[in-house]
Amino acid sequence: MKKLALILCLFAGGLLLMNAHYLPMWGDPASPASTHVSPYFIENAYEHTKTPNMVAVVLADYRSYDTMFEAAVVLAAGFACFFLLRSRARGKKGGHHYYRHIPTGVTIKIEEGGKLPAENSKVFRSIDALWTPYDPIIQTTCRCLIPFLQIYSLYVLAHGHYSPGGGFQAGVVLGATIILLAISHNLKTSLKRMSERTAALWSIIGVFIFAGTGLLCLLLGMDYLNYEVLAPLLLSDEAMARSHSILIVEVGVTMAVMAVMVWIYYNLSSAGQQDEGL
Amino acid sequence: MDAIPYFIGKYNYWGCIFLFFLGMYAMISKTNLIKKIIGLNIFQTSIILFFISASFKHDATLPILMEEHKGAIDPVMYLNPLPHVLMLTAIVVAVATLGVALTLALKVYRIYGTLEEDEINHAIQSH
Amino acid sequence: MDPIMMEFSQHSPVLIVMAPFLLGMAAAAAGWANRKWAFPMAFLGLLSGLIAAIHMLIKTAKGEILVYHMAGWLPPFGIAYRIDTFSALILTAIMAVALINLVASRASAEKDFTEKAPAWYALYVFFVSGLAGMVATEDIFNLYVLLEIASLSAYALIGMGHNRAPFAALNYLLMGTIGASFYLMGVAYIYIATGSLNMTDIAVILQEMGPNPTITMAFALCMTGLLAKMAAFPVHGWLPNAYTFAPDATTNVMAALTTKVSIYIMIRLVLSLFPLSLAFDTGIIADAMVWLATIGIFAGAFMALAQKSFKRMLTYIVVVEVAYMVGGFWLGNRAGMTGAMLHILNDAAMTLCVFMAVANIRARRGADAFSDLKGLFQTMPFSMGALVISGLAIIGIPPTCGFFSKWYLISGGIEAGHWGFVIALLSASIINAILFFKVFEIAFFEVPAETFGQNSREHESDHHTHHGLPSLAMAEARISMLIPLIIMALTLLALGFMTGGIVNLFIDPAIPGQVL
Amino acid sequence: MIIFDIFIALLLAAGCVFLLGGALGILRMPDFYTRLHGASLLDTIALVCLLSASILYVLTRHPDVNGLITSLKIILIAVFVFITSPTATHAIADAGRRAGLKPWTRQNEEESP
Repeated sequence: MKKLALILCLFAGGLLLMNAHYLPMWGDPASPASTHVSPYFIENAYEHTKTPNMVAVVLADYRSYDTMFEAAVVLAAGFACFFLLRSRARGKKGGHHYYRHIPTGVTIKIEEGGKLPAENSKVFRSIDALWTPYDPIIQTTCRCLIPFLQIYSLYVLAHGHYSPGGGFQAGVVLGATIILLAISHNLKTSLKRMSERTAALWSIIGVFIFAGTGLLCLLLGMDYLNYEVLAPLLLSDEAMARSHSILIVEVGVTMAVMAVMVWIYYNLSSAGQQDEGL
Repeated sequence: MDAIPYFIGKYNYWGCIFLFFLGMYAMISKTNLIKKIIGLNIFQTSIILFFISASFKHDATLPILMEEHKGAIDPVMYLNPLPHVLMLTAIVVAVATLGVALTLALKVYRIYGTLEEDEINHAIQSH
Repeated sequence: MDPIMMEFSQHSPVLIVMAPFLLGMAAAAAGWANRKWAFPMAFLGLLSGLIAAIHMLIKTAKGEILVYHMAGWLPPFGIAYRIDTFSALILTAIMAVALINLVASRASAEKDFTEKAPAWYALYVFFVSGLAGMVATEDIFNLYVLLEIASLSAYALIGMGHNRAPFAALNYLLMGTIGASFYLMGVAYIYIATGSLNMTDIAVILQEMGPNPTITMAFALCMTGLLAKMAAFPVHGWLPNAYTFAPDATTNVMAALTTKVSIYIMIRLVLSLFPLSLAFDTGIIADAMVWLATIGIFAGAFMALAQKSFKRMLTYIVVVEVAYMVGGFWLGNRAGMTGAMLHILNDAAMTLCVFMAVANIRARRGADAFSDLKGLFQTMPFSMGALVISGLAIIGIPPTCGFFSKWYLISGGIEAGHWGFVIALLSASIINAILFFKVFEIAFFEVPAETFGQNSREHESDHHTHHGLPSLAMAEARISMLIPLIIMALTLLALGFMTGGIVNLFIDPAIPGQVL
Repeated sequence: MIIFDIFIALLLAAGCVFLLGGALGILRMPDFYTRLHGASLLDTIALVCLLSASILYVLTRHPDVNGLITSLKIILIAVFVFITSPTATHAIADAGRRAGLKPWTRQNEEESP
């Protein structure tokens, strides 16, 4: 198998490498890729949308349909993780109950009629080995960093029209702050800030903001996602309406990405139980 | 002899194709599932690099319009924005795939207690 | 039609994707409030998709080609949808198959996934809208995104089945991602060579450009990727396990649609993106593909013979059917292509029908090894009746639709002089006949050793044999699973009778004139 | 100006040398903790060198308000790295210790080759 794979890869790779001879030189301004469609974007993006960041314009206007499905892919991944892993079977079977050792977060299952083990018993000694002492360095650092990171992510979102940035990046940074909270404290703390239900609903709402903007354009009589028609609603001319709509759409993307990142982390880190975490 | 400019002029393609098949080889030949998933990521990243390198133009800057150019815009001045957009999508798809792959690997691990493919196959056959 | 409806109906190319997608999200959101609302939402979504598809079918039948510009930007710059007669036909098939299976598998989904059922509905609808988008889109990169959304949902839907399902799903994920990435690499080559992403635009540019090694490489990469996605013979390894261990509700729709849509994409790329001369002029590529398909038919058929469980046997038949279509298309003549394209439609219908019948049996008997099928004609006459019809269709016996597409395929093979392919088709029919009559024999003549309970899995075949046929009590599947199955069985007959119309109206106009 | 340029080049070179050292450390050190030690310290100091080089570059090329703002941003990046990098190292080392990884000593090595 290994040899076969090697031969296959070498053969196909050789074929592709030989063929690379016919590709244009690196950075050639006259290559078809830089002369056919892209000059149109570069020349007209600002005029059409009054937004200097061409990547944002192409992302959220010219090819907004792609971007919407990109958000949908993220949403589908969130659903996939939830669907495959989440289990709530514990604690519902009756008869037994659970004792949670708060400092370590270890949960002990106590069978029907059973008693809690004694203070110095073997069970607790094995739990004590897992106990993590309060770690001031990590917790304090994260507590100081998280607000700044969150503000930064909002900046990345709001300034996406003028500088590198936009919905996906902002969403990832925002999601990272909540994951950071979960890592530095524990899953319970972050679940208290953002429950699973919130994450799920936010991710759906985020994608819905995007898709709904498109649907609104359709209902107002234009093509799907043609923001032009929103001009009277946004109290602006057509170009500015596009600019504003790009922001609206990016807000939706931010919400979706942030919520899905957090949701996937919740499910992956606790193997779907969402009682422990890292 | 312009062999040297030729090789320098296309090194991006060589590199990406090398990474492409490196990732594919890892996916086919490794037996550990996590290593396969790492291979998958290398595989997808190589395509992202390939696309991005196609957007590059010599003497051009990043595709954010500068204040002084707002009147007449010369397309040669700016990089091609389209591959960046496409690859943003591809990156997101790669991340989503990675998430689902890890989820499935976690499920496999919970069922068989191992991530080695041959051990899993052995467990399936002996069952 | 009143003006508002007129206004709205021009949006059907986008509504076919967006209506299911939005209502699928609504189903998931409703699931967090009340689980009961999830099914109606998903149903409504697929129903509106079906209505949009039928609307387009009628429009294209009048000779119109529907083009829709997303966000109002014209094609080389924006994303466009382009729907001709054949894609409208496939879209209708996708939506109808998905809707019927949704109704049929509601009970088993609610039972298997309980509180996660809304997520199942959402993923199911995402999967279907991804497939529909793949068929409708004219943008090669948008195609990749939609391909991934369909695949990601598919991995999740499969991974929730039997204990072995996650491993099978992971293998499918690795193989599927290799396929999708090869396709994306092909897109990169096309983009570098032409600078465009729109199929029609690229086709025009390629016409002007003439032969080009970069495009040949792009062609090879795209085809390799799609072959992996459609489980054509040498790279079919992921399919049997993934489909066998997936939940029945998932297998039904996936076996019926995934591979067929990949084949549709292949046909569309070859016919309307790459120059036809690239695919057929040298004859080497086409010949190689037909021989590959020929070997694939034999390999799949013999593997099917070796299986002990009904569902697993059927998954190998899916591999065989894929090889029919690949081979038929690459014959390169009009009859072969017509056969392949007609077979996409017919195969979607008959695969769904046969898998639904098996799902009914499994729901009643809890297992589907051949020894569990005894006495089924007495206990489940309607399900078995549907199974007989779909079995006849797969074998290719006249009034059913399977016969007609096979007829086209065989006549295409004879016309092209590919006798190997013709022999493969005929022997596959014989092997299919053997397989199905074995099943019918067990189900008709043999009697379960004892009256089965919940788990007839423990029965040994050598307990004791009954002489004569004692009557068994009817234990038919529940009505919500039975009615869709019977509808599908009748559809198989109806499709057979409508073959002439379908070919003339929808398939012929989609094949370019150069193909003789 | 040329003096500044030489200084910038020296700083960049020093940064690269430190980074190289960090990479070598990961490859050559005997155990988890020492590898982490090498990588984290050298990476931080390399980053300081590279960032100060870029600050100098910006200030020499744009000696105005814009340049000043840009260099302030770079200093902010440095502050961020100074806070996060040691914390991350601490967290990783802590996790290693808690997972029961024994630090390397000569005796250790002789016991288990």
